[in-house]
This record gives sequence, structure tokens and C-alpha cells, in this order.
Amino acid sequence: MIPQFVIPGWMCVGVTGLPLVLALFLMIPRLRPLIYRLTGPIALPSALIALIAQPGHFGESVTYLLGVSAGFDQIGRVFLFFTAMMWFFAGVHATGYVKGPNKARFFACFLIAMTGNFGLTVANDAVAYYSLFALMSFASYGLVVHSGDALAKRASLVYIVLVVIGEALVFPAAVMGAAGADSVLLPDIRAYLATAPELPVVALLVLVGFSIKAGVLPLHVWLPLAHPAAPTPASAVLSGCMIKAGVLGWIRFLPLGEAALPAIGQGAAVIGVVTMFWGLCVGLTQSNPKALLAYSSVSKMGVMLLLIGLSLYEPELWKTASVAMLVYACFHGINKGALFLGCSVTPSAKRGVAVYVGLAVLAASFAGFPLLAGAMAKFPLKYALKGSGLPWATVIKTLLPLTTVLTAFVMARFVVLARPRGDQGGHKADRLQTTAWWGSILLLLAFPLVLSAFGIFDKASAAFSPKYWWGALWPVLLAAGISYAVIRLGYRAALEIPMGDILGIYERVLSFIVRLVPTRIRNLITRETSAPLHMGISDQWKQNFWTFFTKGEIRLSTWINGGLIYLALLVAIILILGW
Amino acid sequence: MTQSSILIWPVLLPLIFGTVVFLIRGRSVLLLSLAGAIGTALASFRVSHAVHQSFTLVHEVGGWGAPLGIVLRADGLAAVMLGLSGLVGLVISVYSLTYFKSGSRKQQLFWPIWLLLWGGLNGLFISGDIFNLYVTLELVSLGAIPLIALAGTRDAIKASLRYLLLALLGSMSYLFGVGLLYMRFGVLDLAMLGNAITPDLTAYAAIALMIGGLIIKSALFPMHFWLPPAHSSAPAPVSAALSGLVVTASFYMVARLWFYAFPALDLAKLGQLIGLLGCGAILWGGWQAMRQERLKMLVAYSTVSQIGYLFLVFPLCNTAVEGSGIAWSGSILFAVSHAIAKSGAFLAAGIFINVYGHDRISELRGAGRQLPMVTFAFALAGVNLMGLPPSGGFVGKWMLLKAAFITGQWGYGVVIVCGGLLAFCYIFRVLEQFMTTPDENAPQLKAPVVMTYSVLSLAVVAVSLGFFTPVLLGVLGVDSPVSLVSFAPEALLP
Amino acid sequence: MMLDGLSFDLVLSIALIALATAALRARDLFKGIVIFMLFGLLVAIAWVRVHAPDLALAEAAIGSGITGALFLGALSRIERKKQRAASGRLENPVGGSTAGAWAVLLTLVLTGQLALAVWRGWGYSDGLAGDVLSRMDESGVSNPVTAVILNFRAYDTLLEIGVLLLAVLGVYVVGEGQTVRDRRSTRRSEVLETFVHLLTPAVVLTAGYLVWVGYKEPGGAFQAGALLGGAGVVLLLSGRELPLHSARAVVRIALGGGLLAFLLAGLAVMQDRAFLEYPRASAKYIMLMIELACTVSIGAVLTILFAGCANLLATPSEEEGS
Amino acid sequence: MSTSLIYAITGIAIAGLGLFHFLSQRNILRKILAGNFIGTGIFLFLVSSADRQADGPIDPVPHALVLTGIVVAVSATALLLSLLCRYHDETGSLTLDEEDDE
Repeated sequence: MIPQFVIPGWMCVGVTGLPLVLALFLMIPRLRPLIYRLTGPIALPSALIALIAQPGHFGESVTYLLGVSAGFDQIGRVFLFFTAMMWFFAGVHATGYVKGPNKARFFACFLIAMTGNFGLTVANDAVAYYSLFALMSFASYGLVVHSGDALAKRASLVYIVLVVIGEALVFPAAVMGAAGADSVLLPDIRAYLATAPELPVVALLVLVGFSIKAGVLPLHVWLPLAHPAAPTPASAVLSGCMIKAGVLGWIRFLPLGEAALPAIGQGAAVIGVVTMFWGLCVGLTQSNPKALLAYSSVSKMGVMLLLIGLSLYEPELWKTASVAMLVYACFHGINKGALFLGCSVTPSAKRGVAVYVGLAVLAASFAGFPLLAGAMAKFPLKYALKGSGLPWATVIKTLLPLTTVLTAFVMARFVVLARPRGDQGGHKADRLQTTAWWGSILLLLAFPLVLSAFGIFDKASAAFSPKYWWGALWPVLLAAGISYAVIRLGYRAALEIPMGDILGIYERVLSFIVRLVPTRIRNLITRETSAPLHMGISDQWKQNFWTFFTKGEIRLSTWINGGLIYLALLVAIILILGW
Repeated sequence: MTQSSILIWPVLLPLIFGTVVFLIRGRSVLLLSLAGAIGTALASFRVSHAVHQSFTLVHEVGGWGAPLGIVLRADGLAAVMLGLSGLVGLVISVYSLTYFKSGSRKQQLFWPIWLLLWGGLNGLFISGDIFNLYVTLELVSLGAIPLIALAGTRDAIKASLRYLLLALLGSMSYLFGVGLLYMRFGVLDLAMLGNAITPDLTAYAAIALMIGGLIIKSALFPMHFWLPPAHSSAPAPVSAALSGLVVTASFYMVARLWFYAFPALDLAKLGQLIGLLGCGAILWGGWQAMRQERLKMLVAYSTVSQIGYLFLVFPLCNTAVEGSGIAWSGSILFAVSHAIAKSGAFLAAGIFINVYGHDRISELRGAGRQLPMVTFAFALAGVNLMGLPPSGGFVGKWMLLKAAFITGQWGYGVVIVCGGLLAFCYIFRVLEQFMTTPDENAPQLKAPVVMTYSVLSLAVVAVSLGFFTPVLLGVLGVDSPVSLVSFAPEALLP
Repeated sequence: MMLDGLSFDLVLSIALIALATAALRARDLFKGIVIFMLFGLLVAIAWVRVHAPDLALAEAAIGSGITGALFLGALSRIERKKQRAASGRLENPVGGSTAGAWAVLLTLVLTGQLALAVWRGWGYSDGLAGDVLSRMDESGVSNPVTAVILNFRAYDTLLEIGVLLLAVLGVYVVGEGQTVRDRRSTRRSEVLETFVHLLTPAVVLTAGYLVWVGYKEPGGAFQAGALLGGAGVVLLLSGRELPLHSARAVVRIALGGGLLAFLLAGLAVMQDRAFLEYPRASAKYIMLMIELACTVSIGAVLTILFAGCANLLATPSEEEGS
Repeated sequence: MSTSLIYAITGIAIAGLGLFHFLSQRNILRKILAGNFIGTGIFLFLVSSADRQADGPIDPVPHALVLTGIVVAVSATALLLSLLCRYHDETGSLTLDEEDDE
């Protein structure tokens, strides 16, 4: 536990806005090279604040928006810290990595998304949270679309469509909560929702709406597309930090620990478990290392949803579950971010063994190798699951080793896929990029220190007890052994599920509907998608539908029809008023 | 000069300058026009400020007072609208300085018409007399139509012909209603009418005629069909003025009558009917906007859609339900931010037409690289139209949605959210084209500096409007027809 | 009188409705417009019956006279394009479709509702008659209608002059880039020429008288302006060259002078009063000044509106070019 | 049934007649003519309503309103007619509906 200081609220809030200020200076072309260099370091003040500032209320202002309020609790603090650290490494990495004509745009979006991501961790009211969440999500579009090639365009389209749907779901939920509580403050909203009759509706909207950002099945489809498409530092923060904003959204908007929603909770838990396995299984078939990592993120977000679901089923569980989520999110953010950064260090690295060692450490940690971060993160999780009274929670507990093994396989495959290959023309990682990567690995190794800095180390300290080592070790060894054997035997994956897996199904369903709408919009939605658009609807019906929208407006605007409507309107008004 | 005399200047200045710039010729036309525009804007801001500082300003023209004479009133609502017209009008004027070729006939004709139109708008906002409202509305309509025709194209002539025919029907209808009300209640003053009115057939018929007429003029679905051709074929600054201010003025009149002249009547059922039309507007307008191939048509249909939101105030603001007054401020905020954003969008479209020579969306690829500032401004305006934070559109939608939940009318909430999705679709379609990398050999293009920055300023204001919600609410709260207390953000303070 | 008052009113009403129907359903549009003008005259009689002589004058001069002239001007311009068939024949409005039946039904219902509304609301209130009459002595004139127009509700009138100016500006806008009809084609007739010569001074005198008399009796700027406008139309029809284009300073002053005078007069009194609050002593003269300026403007506006409809406005480029 | 009420109802009938033709005629010149009939009908109603008190004084306010209305009507008519002429010059058509353009 490190000392905490009472830091003026304006300063705590102000540091989260620094990236935005920096982004504004991008308008001056002469300053751009400097700003590219400052992009990483600008995140450090936020990390520092997260580390040393006394949790609590930072203050509020009634002069802006609908009234804004800021502050953080333990959860917000931890989120802000690992978020800021990963943005720092990614920002440093990006300085040398990102090139091309859209460089300035990339950094603008990067910095704006950073502000959104930092800001939402200190937001204490629904409007600010929603606003910063939207800021982050829309700015990330610029990160995904950066390269402008076909893959990036498709990925960004899928991404933005899902983001907008997510926003559209969260928006009414936030308003509903604020309307009932007659306050926009998140604590008030949670307190109101705990007993509100509309809780199920709000909970569903919040769960589904933030699921999109978090990447939970079946709304995860953007993740495996966006991460390979985006430049590596962007993928690192997308997967390491931004998808956690969805998790934080659940925590902020749902009255966890205060209200029970058994049905919705069970449903969420089931979806969480399915997501967990789906992500691992599909991830295993990937041949693009970044897509594989994306699927692994999907799987981990399934764990998060599982915990949320269990806590909704049984409010008492939230006490342990919240710690588990915190530790797990923190670990995953750092580890996954570092793995992504590793993707762009490896291909060109001529440093040989060192890079392999780094990658191996990351993979091992992620798979739960003893004494490393992953193993520690798993302990609070196990506690939480153990405490669950859900009838089939035992099933989950027994399945847990299986996920560990699968994760280990996925990691083994990642190391294989990411190994340096001479034929990959890609980027040459410069010294700064490599340093940033090593920095993130160091942070991961210092994970126990991070936890103790935030006073949550004791929950995970059991991982240091030797009696658990074997349990953590065997899945990794098993996976490594089998993987080695497989590679030796020259076996290649027979099955490769395309990135975005069930997106194809969506596209088919969508194209069925889309067939019914005019070509222009059809082009918008289906541009550059792989799925062929063919299905049989009766031509007559299609014709009618077409005509309705093309000719409808013209028909409406003919004099006699417009006139009739007008007459009818007047008559109707007199009638309904005078009745 | 009495204290309330400041009220008359936003009307007088543009009328005087408009007449003078018609009388003179030569270089000083532009100078005087600009002076008139700045003067008008300052006079408007001064009135808004005065209202915010103290209370409703009342000016009895001719010194007669109601009911004999005409009374001008600037309450919170009027002050907000005056401030809006001052801001948007000023930017449109600055933009127009370079839009029309210097010394051309078009320029010579534009300025007097525009200034008279602006004077009419300001007169409409502060008018406290139902017949005077009719005259100012005519001033606005007969100013708007020549400005559309100023484009000189066949489409513009056709559109303005259609618009004028419908506007004539609308104003006749309104005048008929005024006649009925006067016959029955014997007053023309809005406030006195509000006290005198009783629920009977004559009043209902008058309401039907007046509101029906204004529905045409404000292009509420399904009487919207004149708007897209008219607004899209006009010169860009004119489109901006029409979509930003003129349509808003008609809505303002409906709101003014509804909440100040008819509050004694139970209009809930009519409110539901208008709410249905508003929903129709949101969905149909948004859908049609998505289908457009030309940028200005798209923006014009977006106006049709956004107008629908404004009219949701009538079903949502139900004085019987506590807290539903938030719909009132929401809708006015929405009107203000829509006016600013839409003007910005049209002015930006004007620059695209100016530079590319057309506004076919499919051929505007790569505009983001070639005209980054204009594209950025259009995107900011788009953010407002989509209702994303922190724009005024977001806060307006938030408040409307909240009112929908408070009054238990969830259906409207669904439509509000769906309208946002549609807005995303049509705005994104354009932005995606802009963001596309242009051809290798695409030339670097230059946008006119004055025009670019005037658009940008509007867009920035529109997007940051949400931050200033409490200020706007402070002005709006002066003599507001509904209680604004329940959503005062002071509730946040410990 | 053969008929008593009420029967006359009924007959006149029926005649009005019949004429309106005839005008709207006339096969030949020209005939329709002529019937419209005739209708206007009968309406003027009706207005005399309801004690509105001021308006009877205005309706006769503007409502039927000038408006009719505008229609005829536009019709002749359209028909010159040999489109007589298109403009002349009455098409069956809605082709006997169901839409037509609906239109008839809805119009009938609406008209019925409105008539009922009038019937029910009739005679409840005195309106502002009492207020107007009690303050007549403060207004500076003795004709109540003039008092309302120029004093009590002068602001409306001011804005309305603005509407007229906008209409003229609109006509100028629309006339942009139009080819000008060859004016020599208008045949000059000696008789008309002489008539016009005699008429013009008489009209100007009458107009002046109407302005003056408006203080006590029916008359005023609008009626006088309409007369001037009528004279202008006749002058144009007789082939006389009048300055019409806004490039001419005299035209602009004639058009804008009324509004400017009105505005400045309203401002001038604003020292310690409200806008347009005339000092009691000089109210009459201020109003007279405003009225004279407005009369000229209205006359000029109406003349140019007609010229615009009849395509007599030359664009400056052509004037300079030729 | 007083004189003025008769004319008021007549005015409404004429306005209704005008409205029907305004909406159902396709020829715009006829529409404009019909629009003028609507206007005159309304004015007739307004002027008659000034005389609604059998024994009371004539209310001059509706007279002033009608005078304003007449001026607005003539302005709008003139603008409409010149627009129509320009439209006709350019297209040769006298109708507006899209369906008629083909």
C-alpha cells in the first residue's frame, strides 16, 4: 500500500483531459512531430493520479451539460491505473509504428479515445460516462479504419454499426435511470434502480449495450475483425483497455450487490460461460496472431460477464466478485496489451532469443504459469465462484481447468504464429517500440506490486503458496508439449473459422432484410462483405416494397394527396378537440 | 427612450439597413450590409442578455398597450430565439459576403431581402399579438421565396413556386383562425387571449386552422414535401437560413400559441395527434434522407426528420404530470441546436458545391483529405444531428426521452432512439465517403477562408452547446409556461 | 327598393357563390378571370352592406382591379407562347377518381364545421370597437379605420409595407435573366393615348384627395396607392415607357421610400416614447407624411408587380447592351 | 339571421369553394385564382364579423386586418404569377406534380 494524498479535484479531472488538449495542437503542422512523441507520456499523469490520489469525490459542476460530477472509488482507481499504463506503452509504441498519410488523423483519434477512456473512469454521473464512452468509441473508429484497406474498411464498418447500436441501447437505459432517480449521479441511479420496477428493462439494456464494447457473444464479431485491422498499438489499447470500459459500464450502471435479478443473472452467466469457450475454441483455429488474441479477449470477457451474472443472481456475491473482476481486468489489460505489442516487435526482431523469452513470459503468464500474473488473477476468481449458490456453479468450477488448458493451447499457438519469419516484410520495430514492449512486460512481472499498491494483494497472495504450483503448471506444460509435438509432426490446422465467425450468419440474415431495401443502402451495409447476397424472395413482393419507398414520397407530394391529407388533418383536429 | 426600447432594435435595424442597401448602389452595399448584420446580431444579443439579467421585456408599440395596440414581449423563450437568430444570422451574413459574386445582381438583391427577412424573423420572435405574428410570418415567407428563386435554376423556380403556393395556403389558414378567435373573444393580444379563451367549437376550429396552417409552414410530416426541393435548390446561405431559422420560426409560433394562448384548453388529444405526426416525420424523414444521392437533399430531409423531434413537446409536455416540463426545455434546446447545426451543414454543403461544382455524395470521395476543415465542420454538425454528446442535440434528446419516461409514453422513447440510428446511417454514409482516401492524383483544393471558418464556428458552437445547457435554461426559465425547477441541476449539489 | 335588406343580402350571397363557381369552373381561363373581377365588384357591394366602405374601395381597387390585371398580364404572357390549350381548358380536376370524391367530402365537412363554428361563436364579444372609439380623440384622426391602421396598429402596417417591398424584390429576382418582350409590338392607339393623358393627372389628384379624406372618411394610403398603381398599369398598357428597373435610382426611391419614411418617422418620435408613439399635437402631420410616402410606394410597387407579371421588366444588361 | 351573418357564412362557403379548387386543380394559374377566392372568402367573413353586434358600433379592427390581408394577398399573387410565368417559360408546363413531368 503506497501513501495516498488528497489531491485537488480539478487536478485529478484535469489530467484525464490532457490528451484532448494535446490533440488540439495537432492542428498546427509544425508541432506534430513533438506531439507524436508526447502521445505516450501524456498518459503518465493519469497513472500517477490513480496511484496516489485519495479515492473520493472530486467535485462537480452544475454549469455544464446536465450537471457533471467526478470522482473515483477503488474500482475506478484500479481501472484508471492499468488503463493509463497501457495507453502509455501503446502511445510510445505508436510513435515509431504508425506511418503513412493518415498519421495525424491516427494520433488525433488515439488521443481523443485516450481522453474518453481516462475520463470515464472518473465520471460519476451518467451523462459524463455516456459522453466519454461515446467519445472513446467513435474516436476508435479512426483507429480501426486507419490503414484504409479492404479489411480495415470492413472491420470499421462492422465496428461502428455495433457501436451505434450499443449507444442506442445504453442511452435510453441511462435516461430511464436518471429520470426515475431524478438525478444524473451514478450512485443515485444505482440506488434508485435497486428497487425500481423498471430494473429488468434497464438491466437488459445495459447488459446488452455494454456487451458490444466488451465483446460478448453474440455481439463480439467486431473484435476479431478490428484487432487485426487496426495498427498494433491501437489493438493493444482496444483489447487491453477499451473493452474494459464496457465492463466498467456494467459495474457503474447496475445496482450490483443491491438487487437480485435471478433470471437475467442466470442468463448472463450462461452467456458468459458460452462466450468463454467459444472464444477459446474459435481462437484456436485462427492463423492471424492478432485475431487469435482477439478471440482470447472475447473469452476473457465471458469470464467477466459470468461474474456479473452470478452477482445479479445473488447480490451477496458481489463483494468477492468485484475484487475478482478488478484483479482479472487489471491482469488481462496489461497482459493482453503486452501480447499485442509483441506482435509488432517479433516479426522483424533480429534480437533472437530475447524476444522469444519475452513472448514466452507473456504467454506463460496468460496461461497461468505459477507465480506470474495470470495465476494470481485466477485466485480471487476461484473464491468468487466457490461462493456462488447458483445450482450449476459446480459445473463451471469443474470446467475451469479445461479453460486453463485451452488457454494454454491458444497461447502456444500464438507463440508459434508470432515467431519471427524472414518472409514477413512488415514493420521494423525501432528501439523505442521494443523498449515500450519490454516496459509492459516489466509491469506485468510487477503485477503483485501493483496489486499491493492498491491494497488488494492479499486476495491473490495465495498464488504464491507452493501447493498450488502444480495445479497451475501442468496445463501449461501439457499444452506446450502437445504443441511442440504437433509442430514437429508438421500438422496444420484443418479447420480455420473465418475471423468474425458468426458474422457470416448475421450478414446472411442482414442481406435477407437488406435485399428488401434499395440498392444504395444495400451497398452501404454490404460493401466488401464476403458473403454472397442471394436468397429467394418473390419478386412481386420485392417490387412492392421498392415502390413503396421510392414512389411513396412522390405520391405524398402530389397536390391532390397532400391536399387531402391537409383537409383530413383539419377536420380531424376539429373533431378530436370538439368531441 | 424607455428601457424596453432595446426590444425594438432587432427588428428595426435589419429593416432600416435592408431598405437602405436597396436604395444605394456601389461598394458601400457590402459594408452597410455587414454593419446591419452585426448591428442586428448585437441588438438581439443585448435583448437576450437583458432578459437573462432581469425579466420579461415589454414594449408597447405606439404607446397604446394591449388590447388596442400591439405589444412586443421578450420572455425567456423569445430571448433564446432572438439569440439564436442573432448568431445564425450573423454567420450566414459573413458567409454570404464572399458567397455571392461581388457586384452581381444576385448580390444586390440578396442583401435587402435577407435583411428584411431577418427583421421579420426577429419581429416574429418578440411579437405578442396573434395578428402581428401573421404579418411577420408573411414577411418571412415572402422573403424566403425570392431567396430560393435567387438560385435561378429551374429546380429552384419550381421549388419556390410550390413552396409559395403552400405557404399561401398556410397563411390563409392561419389568418382564418385569427379571424375566428377575434370574432369570438374580441382580442388579438396573446396574453389576453390566453385569459379569455374558453373551450368551444369556435376556439377549436380556430386552433385547427392556425395549427394546421403552421404545420404546413413548418413542414411537419406529412406536409413536408415542399421542403426538400426548396431547401436543397436554394443558394447555400439561403438554405441555411431556411432550415435553421425559418422552419424553426413556424414551430416557435405553434409552441407560442400552444403554451401561451391556449393553455386553458385541454389539448391532450391534439397533442397525441401531433406527436404521431412528429414520429412519422422522424422516421420517414430519416429514411428518405438515407436514400438521397445529393448532399443538400440529404441535409434537407434530415431537417424533415429533426422537425419531428420538436413537435414531440406537445404530447410529452403534460402539465398534469410533474416533471414533464423537461420536454419543453428539451424541445427548445433541440430547436436551437438543430438550427445551428443544420445551418452549419448547409453552409458546408455550399462550400462543397462551390469547390467541386456538384454535391453528389458518391463523387465526394476523399473530401476529408482535400478540404479537411469543411469536412470536420460537417462532421461536427453531424454529431449534433445524431444526438451524440456533448452536442445540444444530445441534451435535447435526453430531455425529451426523459419526459417520455416520466409521462409513461415509452413509444415516443423508442422513436427518439430509432431516429438517432437513422441519423447515424445518413450522416455516416456521407462521412464514410469523405474519409475514403482520394485518388493518387487528386489535386489539393482550397476552400474560401471566410466561408470555411464561418461554417466551422457554427459547427463548434453546435457541438459544444450541451455544455451551456444551464445558461440556456436560465434564459428560458424567464416567464416559462412550465415549471423548470424540477430539472435544475442544482439537485446535484450536496 | 324592390327587395328588403335581407332578401337583397341573400340574393347577393347566392350571386357571389354562383360567380365564384363560374369563375373557378370556367372553361376559358380568360373568362374565369373576368368573372373574378366582376365577383370582386360584387364583394365590394357586400362590404358596403356590412358598413365597410373603406374596404369596399380597397377591394374594388386592389382585390379585383389590380389582382385581375395581374392575372390578365400573366395569362396573356403565357398564351403568347401559344399554349392556349394548356392554360385555357379546364381539366377535370381529379379525374373523377376516389380522391376527388374524398376532396369534395372533406371540403364539405370542413366548411360545415367552420360555418358552425362561426354560427356558434357569433355575437359574443364586442371586440375592440369600444376601446377604439373611446380613444379616437387621442389618435389625431377621426376615421376609426385610419386610426387603427396608422396609429393603434401602425406597426402591422409598417411591416406590411415591408411585405410589399419584398414582393417587388421577389419579382425582380424572378425577372432576372428573362428575355424582355418587344414593347413595340404593343399597338398604340390614339384614343387610349389621349385618354391616358387626361387620366393620369386626374388619378394623381384623386389619390391625393383620398389620402387627405382618409382622416375623416373612407380612404387612405392603400386605396390611393391602388389608384396610382392602376394608373401605372394603364400607362404600361398604353405602351408608355415608365422607369421600372431597380437599376434606376428613382425607382428604388419610389419603392423603398415609403418603408424608410415610416421607419424614420417611428424612430424620430422615440426620444422618450415608444416606437411609433406620435406626440399628440403633431400626430396628424406625421401620419400624413407617412401616408403620402406610402401612397407613392404602393403605387410604384403595384405598377412594378404588374410589369413583372406581364414581363415588362428589362434586365439592366439588356438595357445597357442595346 | 342578420345581414352580416349571411355574409360571414357566404364568405366561408366561398373560401371552401376556393379551397376545393385550390387543392384539386392541377393548372397552377387556376390554383392561384382559387387561392384568391379563399382569401376573398376569408376577408368577407372578417369584414362581416366587424358588424356582428346588431346595435353596437362597427369594429374597425377587422377592417384594418382585412386591409393588411388584401395587401399581403396581392403581393403573394404577384410573386406567384411571376414565378409561374418564369416556370412556364422554362418548362412550358403549367402543372407541378412530378407525375406530370414525364
